[in-house]
Amino acid sequence: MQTITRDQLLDKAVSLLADGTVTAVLGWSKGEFDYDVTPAVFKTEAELKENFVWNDFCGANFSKYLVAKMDRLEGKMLVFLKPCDTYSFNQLLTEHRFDREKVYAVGIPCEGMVDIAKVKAICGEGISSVDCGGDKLLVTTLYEEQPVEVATAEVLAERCVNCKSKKHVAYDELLGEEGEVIDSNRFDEVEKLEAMTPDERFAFWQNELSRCIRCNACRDACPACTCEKCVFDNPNSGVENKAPANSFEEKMFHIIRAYHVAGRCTDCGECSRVCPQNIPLHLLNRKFIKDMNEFYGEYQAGAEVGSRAPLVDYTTEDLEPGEVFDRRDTNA
Amino acid sequence: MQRVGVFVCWCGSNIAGTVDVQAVSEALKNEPGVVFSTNYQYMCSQAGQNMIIDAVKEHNLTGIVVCSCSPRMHEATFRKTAAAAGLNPYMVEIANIREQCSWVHKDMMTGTEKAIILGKAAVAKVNLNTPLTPGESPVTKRALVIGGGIAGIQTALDIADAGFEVDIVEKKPTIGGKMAQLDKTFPTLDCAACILTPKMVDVAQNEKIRIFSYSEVTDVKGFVGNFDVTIKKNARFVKEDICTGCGACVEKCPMKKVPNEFNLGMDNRSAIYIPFAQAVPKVATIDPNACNMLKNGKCGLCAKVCAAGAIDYTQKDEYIEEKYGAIVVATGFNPISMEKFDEFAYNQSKDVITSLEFERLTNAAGPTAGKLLRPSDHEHPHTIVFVQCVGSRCDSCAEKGKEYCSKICCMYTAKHAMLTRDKYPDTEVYVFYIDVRTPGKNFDEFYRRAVEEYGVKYVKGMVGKVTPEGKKLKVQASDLIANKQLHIDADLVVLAAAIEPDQTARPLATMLTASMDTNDFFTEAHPKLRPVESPTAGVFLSGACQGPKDIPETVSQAGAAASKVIGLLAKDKLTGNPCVASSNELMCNGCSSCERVCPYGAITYVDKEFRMPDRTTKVRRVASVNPAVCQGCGCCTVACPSGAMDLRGFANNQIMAEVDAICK
Amino acid sequence: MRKCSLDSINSVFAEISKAASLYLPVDGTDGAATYTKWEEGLTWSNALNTVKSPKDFFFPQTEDLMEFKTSGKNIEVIDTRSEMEDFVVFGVRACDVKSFEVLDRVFIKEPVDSYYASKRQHGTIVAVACGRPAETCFCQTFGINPAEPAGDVSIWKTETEVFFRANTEKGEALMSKLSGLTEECGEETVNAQKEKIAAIMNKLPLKDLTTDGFGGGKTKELFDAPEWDELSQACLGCGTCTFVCPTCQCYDIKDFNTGNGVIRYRCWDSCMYSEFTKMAHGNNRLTQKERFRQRFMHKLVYYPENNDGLFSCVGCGRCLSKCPISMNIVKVMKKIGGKASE
Amino acid sequence: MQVNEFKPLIVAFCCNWCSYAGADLAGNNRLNYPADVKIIRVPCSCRVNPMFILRAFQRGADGVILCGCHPGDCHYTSGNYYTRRRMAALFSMLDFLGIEKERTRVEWVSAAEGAKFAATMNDFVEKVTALGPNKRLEDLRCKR
Repeated sequence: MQTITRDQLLDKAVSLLADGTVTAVLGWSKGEFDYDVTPAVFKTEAELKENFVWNDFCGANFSKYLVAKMDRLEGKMLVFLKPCDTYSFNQLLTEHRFDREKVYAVGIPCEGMVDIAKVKAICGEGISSVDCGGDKLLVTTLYEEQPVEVATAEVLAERCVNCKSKKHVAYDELLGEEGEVIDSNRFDEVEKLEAMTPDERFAFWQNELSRCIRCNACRDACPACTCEKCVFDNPNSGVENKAPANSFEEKMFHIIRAYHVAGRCTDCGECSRVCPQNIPLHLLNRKFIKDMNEFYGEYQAGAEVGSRAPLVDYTTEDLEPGEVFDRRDTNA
Repeated sequence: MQRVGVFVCWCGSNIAGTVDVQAVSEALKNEPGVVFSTNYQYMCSQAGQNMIIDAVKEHNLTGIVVCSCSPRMHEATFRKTAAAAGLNPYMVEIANIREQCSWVHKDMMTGTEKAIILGKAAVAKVNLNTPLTPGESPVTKRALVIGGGIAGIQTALDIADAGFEVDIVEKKPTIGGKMAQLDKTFPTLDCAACILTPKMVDVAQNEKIRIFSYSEVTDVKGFVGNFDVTIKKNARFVKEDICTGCGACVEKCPMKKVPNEFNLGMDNRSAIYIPFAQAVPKVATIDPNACNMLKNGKCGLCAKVCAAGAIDYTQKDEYIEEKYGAIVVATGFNPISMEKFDEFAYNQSKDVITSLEFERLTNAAGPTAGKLLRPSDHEHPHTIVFVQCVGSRCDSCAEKGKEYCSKICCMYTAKHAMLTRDKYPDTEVYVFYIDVRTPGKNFDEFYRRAVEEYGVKYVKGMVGKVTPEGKKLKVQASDLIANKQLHIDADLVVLAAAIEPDQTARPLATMLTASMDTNDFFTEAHPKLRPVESPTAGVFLSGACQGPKDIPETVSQAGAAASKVIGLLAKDKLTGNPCVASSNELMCNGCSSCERVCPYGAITYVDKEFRMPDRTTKVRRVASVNPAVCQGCGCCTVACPSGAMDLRGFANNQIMAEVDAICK
Repeated sequence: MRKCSLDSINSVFAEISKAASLYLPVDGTDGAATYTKWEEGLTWSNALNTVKSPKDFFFPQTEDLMEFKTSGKNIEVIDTRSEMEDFVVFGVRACDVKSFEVLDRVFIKEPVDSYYASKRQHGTIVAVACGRPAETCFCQTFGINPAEPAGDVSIWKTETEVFFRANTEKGEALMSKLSGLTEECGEETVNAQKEKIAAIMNKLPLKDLTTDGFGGGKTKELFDAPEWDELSQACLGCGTCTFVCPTCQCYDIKDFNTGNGVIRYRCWDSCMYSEFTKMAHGNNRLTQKERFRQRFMHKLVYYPENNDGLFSCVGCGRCLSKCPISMNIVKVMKKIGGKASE
Repeated sequence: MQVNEFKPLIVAFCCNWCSYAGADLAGNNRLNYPADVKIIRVPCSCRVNPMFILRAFQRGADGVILCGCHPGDCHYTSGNYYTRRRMAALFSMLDFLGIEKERTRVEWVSAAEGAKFAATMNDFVEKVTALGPNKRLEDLRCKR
C-alpha cells in the first residue's frame, strides 16, 4: 500500500495542467485487470480522471520515456518519479539524453511495488481482482469463494525487497515524505554466487541464460540503454543477431549488455522485471556495481548529475586486473 | 573487395631461414581478395620496392600486404612505395613475420604455419582498409605565454628571437614573478634583480613581444595552430600608454595603509601603486578595493597630480580576442599556506616567517632595506632556526601538506643560512632537515661551504614545536643523529614552505583541456621524452607549473618549450595523423563518455539537426572529433556504447577481421 | 476413450519415449514451465501453460538452412537438413493446438516450407484440456473450446486420472502403443470436467471480448484509426509479444560467417523491431506506431483476409502477462473494435 | 596418449608503442616463445574493446592476453589506466560467469622488456595449455 494516494497525484497533475506549468503528464494508465498498468501520456483532465492510476503495480520506470516522448511537445511534461526512478533520471541528464527544461519532475514516495508473478505463485492463476490495502493484498480469484489475504511484504518485487534508496535525488517538487538511502542487502545474491566454484557458477548461468529468447525487453526497458543504434541491431558491429543462436551468443549478449551499462546502471531493476523468462539479469549489473564499489570506491550512478562513472575515470593507483582474483581469493 | 598483392620478404635468411617463404606466398594466394602473391629476397631494397610498384600497375592492386620485418621498421618505407605506385599509402599492411615469427620460432614448420596466419590476418585487415588522407590545418604564427615570471619571460624572448610574435599574459601589474622577489640566487649568489631586470627590459623593448599585464585568460577555443583566446585586461584605472611611471601619484596618494603584496604584507603601499622600482610595464595601478575615489567617489588626488593625465577612474575591464598557434603555460608556483601548521606558531608570532618572507627581509629593496631585523620588534636576531620540508614530503594522509619534495628548499635554505652567517657572523644558525638534497651543478659544494666555511649548524631531524615565549621562540626539535631532543631559544624561525602550483592553473587547465596530476601540476606528454609538451597538442609547459624547479632548470625548460613552439610556428600547415577517431553522427548519443576519456580534449559536442525516420527533424547533441587534436589512441571507441566512435586505420571491423583470421 | 491413473503417467511417458522423443511442460528453476525432453525423474508441470509456445517444435527460433564451406577460392554448398525423427509434444493447450493451424496456412501453402512441413509430419500433438483457465485467457473469442482441445490425441486430467481420446491416425498409432498402460472407459468424468470448464469460461473477465469489427476487409476502417497513437505510445519496441506468441511466424534469413564458411540460417524476427522492414531503399515502417499497428492489423485483419476469416490470434494470453508495459491485443481490440463497429 | 597434443590458440593484443616493440625486441634477441601466440597490433591497449576479446574466444581462441605500456608510461598518457579498469571489470565478470580466469590476462610490457614479453608468453601459454581447450566461451558453429 502506497502512502501517497492516487487522488493526491491526480490533484497535482490536474492543477499543474490547469495552471499551464505542464502540457502533458507522464503517468500510469489503468488496464484490464488491477495489475496490468501501462505508462501513458495524459493531456487533459478528463483523460486523467478516467484512466490515471497509482497503486502497487506502478513499477515501470518513466525516465527512459523522457528521451523520446518530448520531441514535439509544446511546453513541459510532468513526470512522476519514484525514488529509484530519480537515479535513472539523473543518469540520463548526465548523458545529456533529454532536456531538463522541458520536464517538471514530481517526486513521489514508494513503499515498494508488487510482483504479480509472486502473487500468482501463491494464489494461482485466475486472479479477478487485487485490492491493495494496508500491508496486505486482498486477492480474489475465479476459483476461491473468499478473497485470499497476502502480505504485501511477501510479494514485493525483488528490487523492492532490496530497495537501495527511498530518497529522491532529483525533482522539482516532492509529494509526501522524503526517505533515506537504505543500507540494502542487494549484493547478497551476488556474494552467494561469488562463493560458488567456477563450475557451479558456470552451471548456474548456463541454466539461466539458456532461457534467453533475445526479445530485447531487458535492453528496451533499460533506462541506460538509450543508444540511437544498439550494437546488437547494427549489422556492422560484428555482434548483431536477432536470436540467441547458441550458448555463446546468449552469454555474449548479456556480458556486453551489462558491460555497456556498467558504471551507468543505477540498479533500477527494470531488466529483471521485464524479462519474460525470469532471468535474474540484475545480478550481472550488480556484479559490476559491487566490483566497482570495491575496486574504486563507492559509486552510485545517478546519485549526482555529471558525476564521473568508474569506467570513464581512473587513478594511478588502481588495482591490476590480475589482482581482482588475488583479492577475492584472499578474502575467501 | 580489394585487389590485394602479397609480398613475402626473405630478409636474406632472417626470415627464409625458419619460414618457408614460398609456401607462405603460395598459401596467401588463396585468401579472399588476393590477386597476386610473390616472395623476394629483400622487399625493402630498391629492387623489392620496384617489384611492388610494378605489381600494383600490372595487377591493378588496390591493397598491399608485405610479410616482412616489424612495421616499426619498414611500414613507412612501404607506405612510400605504395604512394610511388599511385596508391594511398594507408592501403598497406605489414605482417610481422621476422621479429614476431622467424626470430622467435626455431622450427620451420611452426614458423611457416604462423607466418601464413599472420599473413592472412594482414590480408583480412587490408581488405577493409580505406584510403586515408591526413588533414591539414593552417598555423597562426603567434604564440601566447601565460605567466610572466622568469619561465614566461625566457620563453617569450626565445620565441621572439626566432622572429615570431609573442604575447605574455600576466595577472599581476608587472612581469617578473617570484624571481623578482628574490634577493640572491644560488649557487652563485648573484643578485636576482641584477640578472632578471635586464631580461624584463628586453621583453618590454622587444617589438615582437606584447605584454598584457594585470590580465588573465578567460577562454580558450580551437586547437593546435588555431587557438582562439579571450584575454581579460582588468581595469587598472590608469591609461597604460600614457602613464610615464613617474610615481607622483603614488607619493600623493593619501591611502597608504594597504598591505604590500610584493613584500608579502610586511610593509604597506598606497592605493595607487607600482609594485617595485623596476616593474615592467612601469605603470601605476589603482587598487579598486583600497582607493577611496573608486569606492566612495571622494579624493581624486592622483588624477590631479598626474601631469600626463593618465588616470581614468571610469576604465572598464577590457576583453581582447586573439588568435594563437601555440600556447605556453608558465603559471609558476606559490608557497603553500602556513595557516594549518600550528606547531610552528606561524599565526601566533610575527617572527615565524616563510623563506620567501626572509628573502624580502634580506633584500635591499625590501621592507627593512636589506637589514635582517625581526618583524616584531625590528631587532637584530641572534639565533635563527631554519626548518626545511614544511609541508613537503608529507605522508599521503597528511591533509595540510604535499607528498612531493619541493626541490628548491634545500638550496635556498643553505643560501639563506650562508648569507646570514656571512653578513652577521654573530648569529647562530640552525637548519633542521630530513635529508639535504643537492643534485645540481655546484650545488653540493655550495651546501658544504655553508656547513664547513660558514659554520651553519645542520641538524638532521624535524622541529616538533615552536612556542612563542616573551621575545623568544622556544624551539623544540629532535636531533636524529645524536638521538636527543634539542631546545633552542630562537629569535627568528624561517619555514621552508612547500611550493604548489598557482591557483589559476586548474581552471586554466580546464580551458586548455590540458591534463594535470593530482597535485595540480600540469602533466607532460611523456615524462621522459616529451617533458615540455602537454598531451594537448599545441600546449607547452614552462617552469614550475609542471613541477617544482629552480631557476636554471626553469630557464632551460623555458628555452626547450620555446624551441618546440618555434618548431610548430615555423610550419605553414600542420599535417595530422590520419589514423584518428571519428564519430558516426547518426549513431552518436551525445552521452559524453568519449569526451571524458579523451586525453587530448579532441572531442567536443555540437547540436545538429537530424531528419528523423518519420521525416520530422530533431536537434541532437553529437560528438565531433577534431582530427588536428586527436592522436589516435582509440580510448573513446571503447567508451562509446553504441559503437558510433571508431578509429580510422584500426577500425572495429578491421581488428575483428584480424581476430577472425587468426582464430580460424 | 481410455484412461490411466495419474500415478502411472510416468510409465506412459516412458513408453512413448521408447519410440520417439517426448517433450512436455516441466517446471524450471525459475518456477515457470518449459517444454523439456522427458527423461526419468522429470515431472509433468501443473502450470497452465509454458512461457514459450510449442511453435518452437515446428518453427524453431533459429534453424540452419544450408551451409557454404570455403577452401581456398572454392565454395561448397552443404544441405544441413538431417533425417527428421518422430517426436511427441505432450500437454499442449487448446489455444496452442489452434496456433498450428494458423502456422500451417503460412508454411504449408505452396511453396511448401519443407523445413516446417517435415517437422509437422514427424510430430504428434497430445493436447490437454484446461481445467483451470486464467484471467488472461480469451481463446473462446476465437472459437476455441479449452475443454475440447484438438490435436492428435486429446487428454483430460483430473486429480487422479488422465483420460485419452485419439483424434487422428497419428493419435491412434500413439494410443495403440499405450494400450497396455491404459484401459477403456466411459466419458462421464470427462463430461463432468467439460461442464465445469464451461462454467468457468462464463466467469472469465474477458469472456465478452469479440472479434466484431475485425476480419478481412477492415483495413480501410482501421488503418487510420486515431487510437493507434495512444495504444502504441508506451511500446518499447521489444520483441517479447512476438516471441512468446504461438502464431507469430515472421523470420529473417541471415548468414553467419564462421571463418571457414557461411552458415545460412533463419531466426524469428519481430515486426516490433525497428529494423524489421528495412530494405535497400530504407524502411517503410518508420515509427513504433506503424510497427505496433502492423502486428495487430496482421493478426486481426490481414491474416483473416487471406485465410478465410481465420484470425491469427488464439487467445492464449501470453502477451497479456509478459508485455513489459502491459499493452496487448485485448486492449487493442477493446479500443479499436468497439470503435469500428459503431 | 593424446593428452599433450593440445596446442592452444592465443591472441595477444599489443600496444604499438611499448608491448609491440617489446615483442620485436624479444625477436631481436631471439627469445623463444610458442608459436601459438599471435599478435594483433593496436595503437594503445585502450583500443581493445571487450567485444574483441569475446570475439576471439568465439572464433576459437583458448586464451587472450592484452599487453600495454606500464601504468604511467602510456604513449597517450592515460590509455592504459582505462584499460586497467575496463579489463578488471570484464575479467571479474567472466569469472562470475564461471569462465576460467586463467584464460584472460593483462600484462604491462615496455619496449625494453623483450625478455619479459617472451617470459610472459611462455607462462601464459603454459597456463592455458594446462586448462585445455576453451569450452565455456566457444561457438560450435565456428568449429564446423
